[in-house]
Amino acid sequence: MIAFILISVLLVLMIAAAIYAVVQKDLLYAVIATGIISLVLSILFYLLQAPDVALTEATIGVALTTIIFVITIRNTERMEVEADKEENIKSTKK
Amino acid sequence: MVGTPVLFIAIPLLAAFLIPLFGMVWKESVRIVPGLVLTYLLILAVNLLNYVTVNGPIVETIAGWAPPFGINLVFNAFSGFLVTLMVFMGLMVWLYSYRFKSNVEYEPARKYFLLLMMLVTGSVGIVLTGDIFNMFVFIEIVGISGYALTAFYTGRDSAEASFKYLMMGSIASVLLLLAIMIIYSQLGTLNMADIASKMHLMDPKYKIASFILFVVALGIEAEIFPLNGWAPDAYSEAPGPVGAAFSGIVVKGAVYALIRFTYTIFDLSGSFHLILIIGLITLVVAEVAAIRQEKLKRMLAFSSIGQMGLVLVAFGIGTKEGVFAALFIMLNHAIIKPLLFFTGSYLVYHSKKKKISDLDGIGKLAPFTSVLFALGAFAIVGLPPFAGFWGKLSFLVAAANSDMILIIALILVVSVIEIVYYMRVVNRIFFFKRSSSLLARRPTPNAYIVMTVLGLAILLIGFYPDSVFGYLHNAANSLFDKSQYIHSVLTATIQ
Amino acid sequence: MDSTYFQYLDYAIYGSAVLVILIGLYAALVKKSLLKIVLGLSIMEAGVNLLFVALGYLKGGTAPIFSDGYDPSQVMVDPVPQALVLTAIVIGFGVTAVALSLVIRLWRHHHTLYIDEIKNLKW
Amino acid sequence: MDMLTLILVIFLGGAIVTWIGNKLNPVIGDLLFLAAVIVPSGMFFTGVGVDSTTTINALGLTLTWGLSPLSYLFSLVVVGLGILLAIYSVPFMKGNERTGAFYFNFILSIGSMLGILVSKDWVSFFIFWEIMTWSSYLMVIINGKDVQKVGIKYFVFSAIGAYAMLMAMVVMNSQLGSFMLADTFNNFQHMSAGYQILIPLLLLLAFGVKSALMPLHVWAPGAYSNAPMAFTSVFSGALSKMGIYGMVLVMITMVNQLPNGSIIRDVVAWLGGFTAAAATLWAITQDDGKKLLAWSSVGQMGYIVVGVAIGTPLAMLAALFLVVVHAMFKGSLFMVVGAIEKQTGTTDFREVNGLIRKMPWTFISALLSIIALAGIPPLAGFVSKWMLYEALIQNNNYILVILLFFASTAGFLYSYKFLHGYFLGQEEPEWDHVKEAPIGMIVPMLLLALGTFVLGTYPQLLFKPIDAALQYVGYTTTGGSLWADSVLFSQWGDVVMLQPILYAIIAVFVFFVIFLWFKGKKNTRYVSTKDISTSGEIPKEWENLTFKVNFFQPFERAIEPFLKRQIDKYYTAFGNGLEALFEFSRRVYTGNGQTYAIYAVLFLALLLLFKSNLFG
Amino acid sequence: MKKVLVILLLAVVGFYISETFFDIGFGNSHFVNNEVIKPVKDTYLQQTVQELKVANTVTSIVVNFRGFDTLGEVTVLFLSVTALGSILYKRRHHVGDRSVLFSASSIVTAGSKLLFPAIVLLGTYVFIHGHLSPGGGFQGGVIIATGFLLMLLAYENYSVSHTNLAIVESLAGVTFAGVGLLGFVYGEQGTFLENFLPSGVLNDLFSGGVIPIIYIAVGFKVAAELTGVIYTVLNEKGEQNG
Repeated sequence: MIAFILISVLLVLMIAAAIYAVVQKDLLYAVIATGIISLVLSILFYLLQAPDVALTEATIGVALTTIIFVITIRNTERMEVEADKEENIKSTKK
Repeated sequence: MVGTPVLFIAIPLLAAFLIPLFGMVWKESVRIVPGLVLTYLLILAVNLLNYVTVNGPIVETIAGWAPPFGINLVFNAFSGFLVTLMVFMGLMVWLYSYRFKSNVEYEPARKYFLLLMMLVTGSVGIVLTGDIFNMFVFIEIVGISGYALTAFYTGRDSAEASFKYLMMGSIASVLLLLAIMIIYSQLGTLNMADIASKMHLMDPKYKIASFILFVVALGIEAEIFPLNGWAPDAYSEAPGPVGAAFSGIVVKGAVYALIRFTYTIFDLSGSFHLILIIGLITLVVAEVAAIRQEKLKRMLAFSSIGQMGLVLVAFGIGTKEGVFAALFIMLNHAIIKPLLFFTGSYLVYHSKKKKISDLDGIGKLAPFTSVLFALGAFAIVGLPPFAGFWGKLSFLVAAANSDMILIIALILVVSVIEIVYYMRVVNRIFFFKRSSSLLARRPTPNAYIVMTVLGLAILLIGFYPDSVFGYLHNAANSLFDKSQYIHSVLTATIQ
Repeated sequence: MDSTYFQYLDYAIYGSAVLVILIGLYAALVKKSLLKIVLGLSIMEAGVNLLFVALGYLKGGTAPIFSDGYDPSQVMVDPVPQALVLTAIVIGFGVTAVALSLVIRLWRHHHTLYIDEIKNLKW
Repeated sequence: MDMLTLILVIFLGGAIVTWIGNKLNPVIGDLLFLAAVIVPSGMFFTGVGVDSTTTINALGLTLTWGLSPLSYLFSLVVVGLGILLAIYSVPFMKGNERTGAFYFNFILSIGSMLGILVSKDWVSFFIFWEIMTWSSYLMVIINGKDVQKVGIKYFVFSAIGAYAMLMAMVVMNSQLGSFMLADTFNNFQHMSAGYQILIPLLLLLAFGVKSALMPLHVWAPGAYSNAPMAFTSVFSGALSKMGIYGMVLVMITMVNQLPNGSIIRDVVAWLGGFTAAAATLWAITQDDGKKLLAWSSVGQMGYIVVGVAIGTPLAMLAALFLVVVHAMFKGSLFMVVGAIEKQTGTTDFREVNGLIRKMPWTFISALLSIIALAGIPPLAGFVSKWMLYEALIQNNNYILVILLFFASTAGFLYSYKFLHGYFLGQEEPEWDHVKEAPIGMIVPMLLLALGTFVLGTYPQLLFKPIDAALQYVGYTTTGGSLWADSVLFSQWGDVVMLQPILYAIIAVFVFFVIFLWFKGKKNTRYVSTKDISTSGEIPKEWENLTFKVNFFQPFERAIEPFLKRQIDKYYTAFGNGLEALFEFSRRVYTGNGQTYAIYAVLFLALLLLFKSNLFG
Repeated sequence: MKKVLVILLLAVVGFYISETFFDIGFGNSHFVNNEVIKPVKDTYLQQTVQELKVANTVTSIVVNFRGFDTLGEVTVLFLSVTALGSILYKRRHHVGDRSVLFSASSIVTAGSKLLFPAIVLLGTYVFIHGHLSPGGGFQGGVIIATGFLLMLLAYENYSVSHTNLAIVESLAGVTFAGVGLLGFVYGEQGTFLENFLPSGVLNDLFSGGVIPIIYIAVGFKVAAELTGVIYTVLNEKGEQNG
């Protein structure tokens, strides 16, 4: 019962994080949301009796993927360029 | 027996891990060691192929667990033929790109040859493995090496091409995983032969779903029409030798996987027609796109996509003759298209835009390269007495014997298109006034060797097709009888 | 645990996993920023992993670790999908790293991440 | 290794060796070239009997080579022309930078023609056919003159023809399980009805392209006039005859077995007649010798096709006779043009005239060949044409006769234009330096020209091979009196009593020559033919006002409306439309990676949606 | 427009995929001790303990049954490091232009200096006990890599020598492949990657034959490779925009 509710909450959280990651214009937040997905995912793996996978996902998904995304954002640009904002493109192109 | 098939994977990996250490000792070794490895693999492949033609297929088990528990490698006449072809082409590509660019420093050179070797190894693994998830791993190996090699030249738009390739590749791997999941969830095994033997237990619904996923996933690698947008960019932006490697080696692996799934693993009725239709669409669209290209390498890329479409059509015929023809076309394509890429990338070496119009009258400046390019062009459009003709003839005979008159007509019309664009290039090379001031670069000695070898191979197969007849025939047979494959794998004892 | 609720669990997990895959795919297909595309691809892989692990789950099964001897009565979840997912995760990370490096290269070259701007190779 | 293989191998190897030798040293190249053509040709005549066959295994197929009487007749033409042209082209190609390539392709095309003639199965037939095609293609574009237009047009048409043949042969193989010519001909009846119509049509398409039948002729004029003249002789003399060879086979062995093959015969015959007439009209309007001869050879092929299509013994006799004779006089004529081009640098009627005293021998051979071409007795053209008319009349195709007769009458016009354009008329000072062509070029053309003379006088020289050939393809002729049903010649019996006429003709001819000579000698006052100041206006200096511009002006004005609609335009429009379509359709490759990904998902979705249709 | 199309397509694909998977149900329960299909997992579960004396079945599968996959997987990481190197290669690479995510306060630096050994220790523990407890080479390797990541982030001029990384990586890889090749020689069946050492007793640290050795090699390799990845990306200073 508890486990069921917990799992459902986690699933909802995961989907919400995924949607947020897709719609969010600020890529940094989007990446953080992806990290949250991985976190939730590792908890789910643990609940699904897969501790090895949980550990791997926790380390790789949460830590490493997020950090290299952050570094990349740091090296490129933080805001997502919108299709309709042409002047935005111009400004980035310079 | 002189060796076991697993050496095809183990030796290159060992070398790959060792190369950085060697490089610290002697810098030149990072260029040479891959060549040595490939040479060894070629010798091994030829020996094993001859062994197999006599004593039947070799099934190698790994980690001492007999199939279906352990992963196994299958080296029979079919996979052996492809492996020999791939390793040979890999060696050629290595030899050609040895000192291709003189000004490349140590680090890029090391990475280039490492990735090239792993590209060959991954393709060989795709062909050899008998386990679908293992095949997925090898496909990923090929993929990553491919992305890196495509983006090798900084400066050009190579990163863009590589990114497209990567997008498609990631989608392909996801679909592949889904398909593997479905099969595992139904049959509880990942071994191809085991799956094939249990396929009748599987509900058609899952069968169809997983087959569709496989077709799309592998079709992305095999460049079938709606999925091959990445291919021309990758071919044309990668270094010349790598383009040759793609068309000569990588695509062969993907097509092998597709064919293995269609012929051996699944037993769906409509699958052959699906392959046939896909191949036709691919062929027509690719040739139509090729005739309007301004860049030489893009034209070659589209033409090679079209050739693979022709191969799929031949496989889709579904008869033994069809398989024979398909293998023959694969062989020709694997020999001729690299030659075209090699010579072409020397012809357009100095021109920035790599336009075809830069080739006007270059035949005087670079006679050797131009003549070999023309030889390749004549061969690929299937003019006798060169290699391409026999493949086309056997294909047409196979198609006619299964009463596909309209398909024959379509194929022939398409080959007229092919003739037009290749001949336009040849005319420009030899019979036009030299317009642009660009010079042609003299090939390096090893490039001379490679081109000569390939040209001689074209002539040999053209004048004496029986030299390869036996191998192709055995390969076709071994692909065709499914029960023998299953039996040989499942009853494999540790040799 | 009583199975009255758990009979819906697999639908819930499968459904949400597929949903995550689709969301990631959507991001990869529609979003214009290269980083968003790579993000979408990795989200997609996450969904696939969840799907695969859930496939191996057995109701009331325990983790496939025999701390004390082997007894066939013990219900274990299927270890094979876990092993495969382990591999898949690592491979996915490798691909993501390459993709991000390509993004950096493209940024160097074009100084934008807007994918419609990056169309030098066409037709 | 037996004789045939040896010969073909020598041809092939000789081509390469000659190419290399020419790269080393031109003289060596020339010697090797002559050797590589003459030696195997000699071996062919001495060593190869009609009944000798040899088989080669390739890819599970057996390639069978052997000689049949019919192919022997054609191989006479090929080898004879080959040797003479080889001798001719050594001086012709002297100093040309592409001599090596020329020799290579020349030898290859001669060898491949022999190969076609000796191949008894479709596979080797097709192989040699393709080799002939691409070697002649390289020959056409060897001068680098409008390569992309003429060359590609020639190759595309040849490819269409060749692939039609390929399709026909694989279909026959699937139906009858054999690639042998003989089997496919004998078991033709066993094929299903649809294929019995399809296959002859495909083959006729294939051979019609090579023999420049009217709707498929558009490649011919450009190709003939672009190739070096030394090769154009082979091209129009021998190479296009391969189409006739195939057409004879198809007509006799397949169309005869069809229930209503007569329809096909009539259609082809009409096409041939139309070709003859239209090409002649075109030839009249040309101002360039090459183009004129090119069109005229298209017309002559039309005559031959008519003969083959009618298919009565007399018609076949006429056709085969014309095959040989046309090879001779048209070969000689192209050589003449080649000589003129070599000596003066141009072949335009409006540029050169009055060469009769500069190049008398060239003139004589041109004269003889032109007379033969026009079909005036006693030269050989007359015999064949006459027999053709008679055959048509006996077959009651009166309209066709009228058409052909009109064509050959119009043929006089361009014959005269040719003769006058180059040799007669006033001598220009700018051509004073012109010398007679070297002996190596004179001898072959004179030989051929005299050959037409001899054959016209003693036609029965040709009867033995033609008789054998006709018997081979199934005509029962009694010991050589082939023209029993010819009204005129049957009066004369087998040995033609032409000698009296002959002597008279020779006398007239000699007188004519001498007359021309002296007439040419005493020209009183030099008037340049190029500035005829018209009344009032002064022509600009670049306006070429020689009377040879619009030589037959009224006539041309008469046939203007016909000339306007040429099939070539329609083909070009079709090709451009296709290219535009391709250009449009390749836009699916938008450079955007996302679009490709969407394609992938779309493909997946489609497969999933229609999976029930796909997999039952 | 495009969005609508894509959503439609995704709806179709999603419908079919979820339909397929909903029918499968959890734990592919339809072949729990199914005699017709005889899934391989039963054998795995059995043999792991009885033959290999390894507690963690996942480990035994990853390292022994499907060790070939793992070899390929390690190769994939290796290749991606190489790929990063070649993709981000710059002619002149002046040191110190590392991109700084944040200027680390003294607390962070001190803390990370404290934390670093602990993290490395934890990682080592994880991959040494891979065959007994959850976790193993990958997890341990990644943990160690995160330790290096911490240092790299905390100290702007903290640098890992590429040479050392390469050496560790190569040695680990060679160990893996070499142990595999030794299987040819010493394994009683003479196959690649075969377990040729005595299996020992269950739950013992030195049990499971070659599995711990391979997994330790994998641990080192993964650690080195991931550190290499981070280091390469981190040293890549693109132009900041704005």
